[in-house]
Amino acid sequence: MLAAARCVVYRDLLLALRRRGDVAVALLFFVIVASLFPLGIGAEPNLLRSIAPGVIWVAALLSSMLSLGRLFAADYDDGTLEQMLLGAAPLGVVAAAKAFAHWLVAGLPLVAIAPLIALQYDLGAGLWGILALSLLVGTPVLSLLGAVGAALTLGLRGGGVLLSLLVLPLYVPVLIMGAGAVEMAAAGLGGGGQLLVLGAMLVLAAAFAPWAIAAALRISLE
Amino acid sequence: MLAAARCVVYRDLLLALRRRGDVAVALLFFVIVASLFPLGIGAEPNLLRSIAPGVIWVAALLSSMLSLGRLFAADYDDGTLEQMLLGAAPLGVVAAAKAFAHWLVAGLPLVAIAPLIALQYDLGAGLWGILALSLLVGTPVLSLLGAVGAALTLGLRGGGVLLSLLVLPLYVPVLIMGAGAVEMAAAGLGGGGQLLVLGAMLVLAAAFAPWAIAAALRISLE
Amino acid sequence: MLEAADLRCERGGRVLFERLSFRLGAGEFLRVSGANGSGKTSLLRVLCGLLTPSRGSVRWKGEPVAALREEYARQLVYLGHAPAVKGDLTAEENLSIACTLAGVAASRDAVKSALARFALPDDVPVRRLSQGQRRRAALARLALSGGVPLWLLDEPFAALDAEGIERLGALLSGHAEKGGAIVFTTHQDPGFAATRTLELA
Amino acid sequence: MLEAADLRCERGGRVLFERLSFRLGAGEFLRVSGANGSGKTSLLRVLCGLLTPSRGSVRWKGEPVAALREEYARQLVYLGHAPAVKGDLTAEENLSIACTLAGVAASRDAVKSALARFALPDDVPVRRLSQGQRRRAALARLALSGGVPLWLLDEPFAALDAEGIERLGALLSGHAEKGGAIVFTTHQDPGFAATRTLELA
Amino acid sequence: MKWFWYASPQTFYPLAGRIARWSALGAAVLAVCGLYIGFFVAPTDAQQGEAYRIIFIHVPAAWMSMFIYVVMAVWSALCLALNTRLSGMMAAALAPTGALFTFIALWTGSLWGKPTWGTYWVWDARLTSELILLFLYLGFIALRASIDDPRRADRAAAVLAVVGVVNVPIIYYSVQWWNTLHQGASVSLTRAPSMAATMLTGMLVMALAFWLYAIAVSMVRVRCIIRERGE
Ligand code: HEM
Ligand SMILES: Nc1ncnc2c1ncn2[C@@H]1O[C@H](COP(=O)(O)OP(=O)(O)OP(=O)(O)O)[C@@H](O)[C@H]1O
Ligand SMILES: Nc1ncnc2c1ncn2[C@@H]1O[C@H](COP(=O)(O)OP(=O)(O)OP(=O)(O)O)[C@@H](O)[C@H]1O
Ligand SMILES: [Mg+2]
Ligand SMILES: [Mg+2]
Repeated sequence: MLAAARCVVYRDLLLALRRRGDVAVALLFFVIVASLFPLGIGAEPNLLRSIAPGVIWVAALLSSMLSLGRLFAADYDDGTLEQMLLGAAPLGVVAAAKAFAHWLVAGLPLVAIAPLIALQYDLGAGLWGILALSLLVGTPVLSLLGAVGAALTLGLRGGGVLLSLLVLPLYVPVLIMGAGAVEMAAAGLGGGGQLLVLGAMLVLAAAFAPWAIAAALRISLE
Repeated sequence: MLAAARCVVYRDLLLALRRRGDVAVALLFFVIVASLFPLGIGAEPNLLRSIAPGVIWVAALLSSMLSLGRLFAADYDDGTLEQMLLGAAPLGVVAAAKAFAHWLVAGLPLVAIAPLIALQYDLGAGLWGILALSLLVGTPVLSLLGAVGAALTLGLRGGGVLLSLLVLPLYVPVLIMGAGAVEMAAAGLGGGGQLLVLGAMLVLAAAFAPWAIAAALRISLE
Repeated sequence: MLEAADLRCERGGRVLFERLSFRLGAGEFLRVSGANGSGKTSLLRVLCGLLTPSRGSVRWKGEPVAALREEYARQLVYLGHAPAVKGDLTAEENLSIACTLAGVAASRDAVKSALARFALPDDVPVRRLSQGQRRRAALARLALSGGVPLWLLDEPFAALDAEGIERLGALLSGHAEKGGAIVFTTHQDPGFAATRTLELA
Repeated sequence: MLEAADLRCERGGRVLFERLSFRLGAGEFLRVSGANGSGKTSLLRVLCGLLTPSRGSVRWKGEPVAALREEYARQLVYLGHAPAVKGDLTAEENLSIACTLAGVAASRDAVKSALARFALPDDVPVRRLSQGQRRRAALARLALSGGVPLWLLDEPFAALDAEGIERLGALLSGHAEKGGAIVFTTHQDPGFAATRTLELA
Repeated sequence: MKWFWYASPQTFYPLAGRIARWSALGAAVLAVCGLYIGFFVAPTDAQQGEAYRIIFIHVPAAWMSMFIYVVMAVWSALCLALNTRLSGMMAAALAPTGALFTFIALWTGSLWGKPTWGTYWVWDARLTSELILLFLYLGFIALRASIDDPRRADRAAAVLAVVGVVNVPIIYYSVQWWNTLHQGASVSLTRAPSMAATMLTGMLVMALAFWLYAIAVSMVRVRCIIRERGE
């Protein structure tokens, strides 16, 4: 069972590496979105500083959402998903492994690059830590919830929109808590409360989402 | 020749309609991105009003860029693109038709919905017109330039990132002019100059991009 | 070993087959034949549990497969129309990953020799292979699945050249001799006698 | 009509064929055969101009096809491994769009009768059809391309049942009799005599 | 058990018809009473003048929008756990009504916002979360609509409804967690109500009318669904 999970993670990382870009695409998208704003809005430092946590979190959320479409689609089209369903390990384990691989490719790099973006927006140095921390705890939740949506919309007409329509309401609490933590910290109020809520969300999502994903995959492959 | 162009536009619209969502995906994405920002940034009306033109234009640009990936990819995978290359009409005509269909699906709806978003951000009523106008002239340029990038990155490893990397620098002038027009108008300075520049960009893109797309497609299909 | 009892399958509002029952013992071949769209693929998917029949049930050693789940999955290999092969990975990577997921132990050497058996290069990404070679990359899994009793193969001979057909035929006969059970569909004459044929109308 | 002069094709660093020359006149069949990965598909793509040969040239009525472009394209039908059929559209929509793009006039009735000839339902999205029916949806274009002289077909018989093979065979013979030229590849025995066979090593 | 007897669509069909008829009648009577109290009995508000009367529609609709989602999620959980046909149909029948109430709450709220806050829309936590509730309903409906096979549609949508239910408490408590422009809860079981008794009566009567309306409409809809599927 563990062997299967490790194998799925390894495979997905290998594929992402082969398609080279795929590792970078989420990252690049994140950087691009975050950098476009100053171009569209103008360069007033105070304005930028006050919108920074929101912009950075929205960019992270979008970049995570965009790579969801391909999370199961390629495996569905070429029959690999059928094989996973007929595999030796329970589908929930495979589902968790795939969500984890998605996070490694689409979530973790954002955490690493976030301080750089914070620098662009001239966020105070003390805030880098809390920004990175909020992303570290929040992005796995995005991957897990997103995978549920991706599994539900597999092979459907209008998969793309449907996916955003389904996933977005689920993402909003994460966004509010994540951006809220940074804003609170910026206002000198700590932000630990929001981080705790994020942590609780992560625990809940990690416990239940894999089974929801598995159920959704079974329904979609019927 | 015209029959072929009409047929391509009809086909792409039909496909978008069948996949139902696809018509709505760009639109929904646009609305979602625009609505996420207040959630992340906070609800202060003055702040929101001052970033509105930038946010709306960045959202339009992203939503146009995202649908580019699929502009040629599906046709490439299932062999339809080969057939278009072997078709009776010059490839440039087909390319122009595809870019036009992309705009109809991914650009035009944004123009229509923009006033609603402007309302949410409490932009003054006089600005709706110029916002919609700037989008009307700007989004076709995005579709044309984007199609060149999509054709060049067809079937490449890491197509996704590459596409954004190639397309983004081309998009930035459109973004600056588009958002600039609205900001100028908001400051009571007209914004007609920016619109004229956008118009010139559109004429140039419409004249040259189709042939660039055709050349890129030939190279990618080799 | 495998038993289908009173199966009925409906797709897109049309009944594909009804009151279909058969038993398959160790060492037996079942060839499913029929015109395009007659329901061969659907039958195979029902047999491996990917599709729920609208009536009847499939049993494995007496127990309904719906209840067995992973246990049943470990007893079978299903190769469908879709090759389940990643274009970006090499044939070797594809094969060893497929084996791990299926719970079949496969050493590196075993993988290499399975590929050699199908005359496949092991270091080229599959997307650079020809149609028939891609098909071979999927089939190579069979060479490592000797220990898995039930093989369900959907048009295994498609896209193969004469020599490939021969090799695959030898592999299938070998499996049946060792007591495996095989269900396959084909439009081409496989060139060796199936124990039984099931004709779908 | 079609002439290949001293063709050489290299792919993935390997020379697939060299010094390949032939002429094909009106009413002639050329069957290209060879093992998996021997370069049949590559040859067909060279012939229709999708792949540039590393040496030599292809001529149509004496002129190199590279110079003719759309003019040459209007004279040929190429059906490759990829079916060029959209899963979301019905067979009818697919066919009429393919004809318009190819510059072949096809009335609604002609389209319907072409589909009937391949026993295809015309109002179901192609993704809901079986493998063989999807293949038929691609082949139906041939029934409307009687006026196009050159047909290049890559494994047209794959996935078809016996009756489908027969219908397609009749269509091909009919085209050759009316003076068309056909190049096709196949692993299966087509059941009718090709005028000539080209064996790739 | 009587419950399992009614869990089969055929037997539920006539019962649903009877429930629909009586609830429709009740809803009509209560709505007339509620509107009468709201528009003629309740006094004009000292600060807001007549505009505040929107409350008689707005608040019950907002309550219903959340409540219906929870009920829908419960049916969906039943559908997944027991695989009964009726529960999927019930969830499907409730969704459009829930979406309607959400829309009404948003619509009346923003109409009310213009005179009181001076704008149709602010990105306040309560308003935004209500908008998200609308998206949840739309997602549920859209997911069902894009799956052709009704059984598959039921179960896929059920997974979504169950996952989405975590949002409801967030909407409900949003006013407490963030200090917002929007009014906090003024009706609670533990404290004495902070509004005039006639206003409260009017609101409760309207809420009851909406309740019965929701029941009637979803029963009619579930009958349609049963007929559509030829059960
Ligand atoms: C689009 C805008 C609005 C939305 C989405 C909205 C949403 C809601 C919701 C969900 C509730 C139920 C809360 C609960 O039961 O605790 C509610 C209650 C209420 N709303 Fe709004 N509202 C909006 C605008 C307004 C405005 C402009 C006012 C008045 C100034 C207002 C006054 C109230 C009041 C008094 C309640 C009752 C609170 C209670 O007694 O529990 N709302 N609204
Ligand atoms: N896109 C590609 N890039 C590089 N090499 C390729 C590519 N496609 C095919 N090849 C190589 O070219 C050779 C010939 O491929 P081709 O598809 O022409 O074979 P084929 O004769 O049609 O085989 P089959 O009977 O399997 O269809 C193969 O050995 C393959 O490795
Ligand atoms: N996903 C689907 N949804 C609805 N109907 C389908 C689907 N797939 C296949 N069908 C229908 O089921 C019937 C049987 O399909 P199936 O794939 O089982 O045929 P087959 O015997 O394998 O044919 P072939 O020889 O062409 O592979 C077809 O007529 C088709 O219309
Ligand atoms: Mg089949
Ligand atoms: Mg080939």
